[in-house]
Amino acid sequence: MQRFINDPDQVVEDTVKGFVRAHADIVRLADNPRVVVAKTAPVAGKVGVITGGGSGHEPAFIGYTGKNLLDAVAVGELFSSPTAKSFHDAIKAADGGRGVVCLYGNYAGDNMNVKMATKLAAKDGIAVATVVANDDVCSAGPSERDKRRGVAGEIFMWKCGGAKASEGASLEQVRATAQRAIDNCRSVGIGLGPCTLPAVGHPNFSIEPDTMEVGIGHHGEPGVRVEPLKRAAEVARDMCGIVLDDHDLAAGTEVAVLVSGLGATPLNELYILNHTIAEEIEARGLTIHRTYVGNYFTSLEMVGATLTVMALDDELKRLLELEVHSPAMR
Amino acid sequence: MQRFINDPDQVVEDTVKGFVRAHADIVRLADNPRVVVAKTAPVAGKVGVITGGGSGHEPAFIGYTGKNLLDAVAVGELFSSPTAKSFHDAIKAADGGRGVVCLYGNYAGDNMNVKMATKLAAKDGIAVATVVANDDVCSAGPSERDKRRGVAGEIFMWKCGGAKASEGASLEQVRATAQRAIDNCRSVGIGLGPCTLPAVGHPNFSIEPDTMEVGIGHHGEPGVRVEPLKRAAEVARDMCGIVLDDHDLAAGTEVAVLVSGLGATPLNELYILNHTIAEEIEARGLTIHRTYVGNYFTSLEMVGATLTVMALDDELKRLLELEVHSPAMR
Amino acid sequence: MSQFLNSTAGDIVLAMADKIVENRSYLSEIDGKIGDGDHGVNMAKGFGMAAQRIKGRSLSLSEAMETLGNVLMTEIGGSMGPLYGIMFSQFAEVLDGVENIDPATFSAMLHSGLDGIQSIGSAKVGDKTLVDALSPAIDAFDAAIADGESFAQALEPLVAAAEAGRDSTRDLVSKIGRSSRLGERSRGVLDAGATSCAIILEALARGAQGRLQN
Amino acid sequence: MSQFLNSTAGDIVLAMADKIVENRSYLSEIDGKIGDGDHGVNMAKGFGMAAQRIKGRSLSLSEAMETLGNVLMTEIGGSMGPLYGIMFSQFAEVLDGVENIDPATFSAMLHSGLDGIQSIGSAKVGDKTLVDALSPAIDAFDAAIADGESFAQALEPLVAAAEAGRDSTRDLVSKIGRSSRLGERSRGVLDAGATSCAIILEALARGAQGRLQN
Ligand SMILES: Nc1ncnc2c1ncn2[C@@H]1O[C@H](COP(=O)(O)OP(=O)(O)O)[C@@H](O)[C@H]1O
Ligand SMILES: Nc1ncnc2c1ncn2[C@@H]1O[C@H](COP(=O)(O)OP(=O)(O)O)[C@@H](O)[C@H]1O
Ligand SMILES: [Mg+2]
Ligand SMILES: [Mg+2]
Ligand SMILES: [Mg+2]
Ligand SMILES: [Mg+2]
Repeated sequence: MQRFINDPDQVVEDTVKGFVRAHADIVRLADNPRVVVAKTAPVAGKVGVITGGGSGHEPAFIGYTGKNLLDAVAVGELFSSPTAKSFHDAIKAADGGRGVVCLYGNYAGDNMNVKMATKLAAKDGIAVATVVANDDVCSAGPSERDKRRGVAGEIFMWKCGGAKASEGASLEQVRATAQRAIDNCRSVGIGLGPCTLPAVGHPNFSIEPDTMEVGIGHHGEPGVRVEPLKRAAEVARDMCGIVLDDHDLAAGTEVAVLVSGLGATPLNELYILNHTIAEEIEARGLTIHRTYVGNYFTSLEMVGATLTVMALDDELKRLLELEVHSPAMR
Repeated sequence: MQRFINDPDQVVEDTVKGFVRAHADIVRLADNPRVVVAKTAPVAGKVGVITGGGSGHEPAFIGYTGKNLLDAVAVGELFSSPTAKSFHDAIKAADGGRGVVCLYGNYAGDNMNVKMATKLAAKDGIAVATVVANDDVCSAGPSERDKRRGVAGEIFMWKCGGAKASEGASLEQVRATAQRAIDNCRSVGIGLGPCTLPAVGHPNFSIEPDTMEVGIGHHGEPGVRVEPLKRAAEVARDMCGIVLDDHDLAAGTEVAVLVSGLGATPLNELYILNHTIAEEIEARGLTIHRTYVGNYFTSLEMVGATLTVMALDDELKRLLELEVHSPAMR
Repeated sequence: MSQFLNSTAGDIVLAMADKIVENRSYLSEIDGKIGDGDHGVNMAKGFGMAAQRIKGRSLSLSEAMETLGNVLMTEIGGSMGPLYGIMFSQFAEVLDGVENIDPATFSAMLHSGLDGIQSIGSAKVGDKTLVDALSPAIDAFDAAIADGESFAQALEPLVAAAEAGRDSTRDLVSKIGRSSRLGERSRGVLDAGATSCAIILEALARGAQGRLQN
Repeated sequence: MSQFLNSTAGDIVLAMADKIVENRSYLSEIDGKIGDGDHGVNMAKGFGMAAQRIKGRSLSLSEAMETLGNVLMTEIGGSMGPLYGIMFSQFAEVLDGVENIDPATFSAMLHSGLDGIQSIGSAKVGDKTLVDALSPAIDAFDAAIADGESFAQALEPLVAAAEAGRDSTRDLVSKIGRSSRLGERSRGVLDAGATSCAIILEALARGAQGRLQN
């Protein structure tokens, strides 16, 4: 493994330490070293906004901690949900007296740990509302949207939920807005190369040269099907097809576009994809309001990319524009 | 090659197209499609600030175009200097009547093309000053600093030069400040995996498993020596040793730290490196004013990382803090 | 003997932890085929950590299970933290205050663990999860006791049913958890959780048998 | 014959471009060892583009060289754009207005090209660059003419000296350009620019010989 790590079992510890050192102006650790907290948190009278999830997706989740974004983030092992205790501690760190919304992704572990944390928080008298992201189109059919994984659309959910809370909205309003944000998102992932959990030492599965995994997740899981690797423009068109066919947006709808690398795909290739993605989205009569291209939500050193399209309305546009100050997004 | 590209000979065209589409709120193309211009440029009465270089380093160089940063960027082929014409066109696009400073890296091609472009600009009556970045410690001995390559320190040079120009400084002042910024920088690169020029189709050289290339450049060149791959903490200490031994800063000096990935190294590993880098820098009695961790200056899909340390003074600190609005830095 | 002492049986959890740690790579490998490849790592971390805390303290089985349940619940996260965490916490709760563990108590313990798992995870038999090993194992044990077999004898069909249940997952399409997103592509490989569950049940059965035969 | 017509010799540049395009991978491979592996790509792109513009227009040698020089200078960038760009622009300038190219003009042309390269790149013989092929080739040509050899004959030592110069770079440590940062590690492989320069000079010599023998 040609990687910069120390002990394979300490990857998360070391990552979080180096992260907090780099961004000590924005974040701090809670007493629980698996909880990253915005230096601004808790904000009295503001609904707290938290998330949590497995590590290995950097800058997600911790990088989105900061002003007008997330107040606290529970940190799990690589690709593994944080403990109920860490979610609970994140809730406590974010609580400004008006309740806390937990905006997380649809994974069995997270579902269970958040449920338990919510019960623990109730005992502390903290009202917790939850929104479960399920933007990943390929992970289940349209009739089973509640089974779909949460992927890079979570970033839009955090951005809009965080902004809404900063505007002074109530817990229910923040929850409803974050829910609308993620309901308006569809995502797809394409994998060209797998990743290796350092403690395992070899990749989960292999991607044969000149093939690609369509509908890949964020955890080194294989995709839903293997296809021959095509030119970038064709890949981009396939990605748009999967996302937009499921989305079914009226012509004229304004959208935000997020093209994220999975960790080992260089930025220039993401721009190459974006060129065709933008053409394709506009060819369908949609208007691109804003585009994000970069390593926003990764999967260790996986080679590949994800596309997320969020349909916008006036409120979501306003919330997207609110300035933020976090390590991953400014 | 498991990559998102179309035609291997069109990588730069496609990248720039997708880049301009994504960031149309910040940048535009000049008539010359190999010149990216800030939408704010030219600013009348402000010294223009430009750079240029080979492609494949994204987000460098184009990503640093924007308010209070670069006014225009000349775009070369992958790892190949832009033409004199492109440098000349970038100079013209950036000219606000007070001259233009060209802040670029020390490579034979860039030196020659900038020299020719400067002559062409002189014919247009545009005064051009130049600063050549040479922050890469391993690329030549301390007595031959003028032979050293320019690497990620260029980002600090652009940041400080761009800010100085925005403060209304003269051409000579901007040049002098950018020169001081780069004089205050030292960098080193470590490579764990090579990269492939798509038109060539195979990597330049191989890095054997469990070895690393020390003193690697930004162009898929081999490093100055091969060493066994160590734990991240030891690699980080070696990097600090190379940079700080050459730098020789007085205890108490404030520094800015930039840990950049080379394209295919995931962010969590950069944070792991940063943890020890920060410890090591502080152990030498230096004070870290600000840290940047991410893919700031890459080398296609090379696996590896660079460290840049810039010594600060009050002016450089002020210039570093000035808010910017560019695709790569906000 | 048709019962064994709770107070001296804490070491069964240590033996179980040894087996899990031993199978670390194997469990991750299975998980990697249709999941994210960390099941062995997660399990070995949790069980190893619990073993550290149990070792040398001559705990009762209920105390050792409580420690294990707590470690899994509060320090492991993932799906296994809560699922096995609640299972062992429920096991411990049923055994708490019991001096001698007889077949009825043992069965009640297993049922309570399964209920706990299903209360938070909602998996049914056939969903390709650890429930496919656990549920038939309990049924087999209950049936053998009902047929008049001894405690020690009844643990044999428990182990066999857990293994058969584990093997049954190979032909199933995953309905729950990470691998459920793969649909048909999830068929043809074992489920990682069912595999670890069979290991846990076998360690539990062998530990009980060792004490029953004394 | 001791001279050849400028006006009908433009095709020499096409033959030269063919050779460069043919050696695209080879030149990149050499560059990859101690440089960034793009020399063949850069060269093939520039020469290929120029050939497109020259083809079918029956240009003079000076016109074809001017086109090539311009394409390299304005559209290729890198180091080769300016270096070979200035070389061919200087070649063209010397030949401009010349009807018959004789040994003296040919030599003046080569010298002017070398001067151009050194004026912007400052490389000397021994620095492990294309100058190591070009400079001795010119000297060998001048010496042969001084020794009374015919134009066509004198082109043989030119080609041989270019090749020897190219081969001499193998044992040199690079002093200039990208590979100079490698120090001792740059020893043991050919220089890419010297290799392409030998190809260019051979194509030029063979083209001239073909016309001299007519
Ligand atoms: N809801 C559930 N109920 C019971 N078992 C489950 C459930 N969800 C997942 N599992 C089990 O969890 C196992 C995977 O565990 P592990 O790899 O440790 O967690 P993760 O899926 O979070 O990476 C699966 O093989 C399956 O047996
Ligand atoms: N200053 C110089 N003078 C003459 N030749 C040079 C000089 N610098 C570099 N070269 C030549 O350039 C060649 C490399 O060209 P190329 O790979 O196309 O450009 P780059 O180094 O920009 O990638 C070297 O092999 C060397 O012969
Ligand atoms: Mg996991
Ligand atoms: Mg080059
Ligand atoms: Mg797993
Ligand atoms: Mg080169």
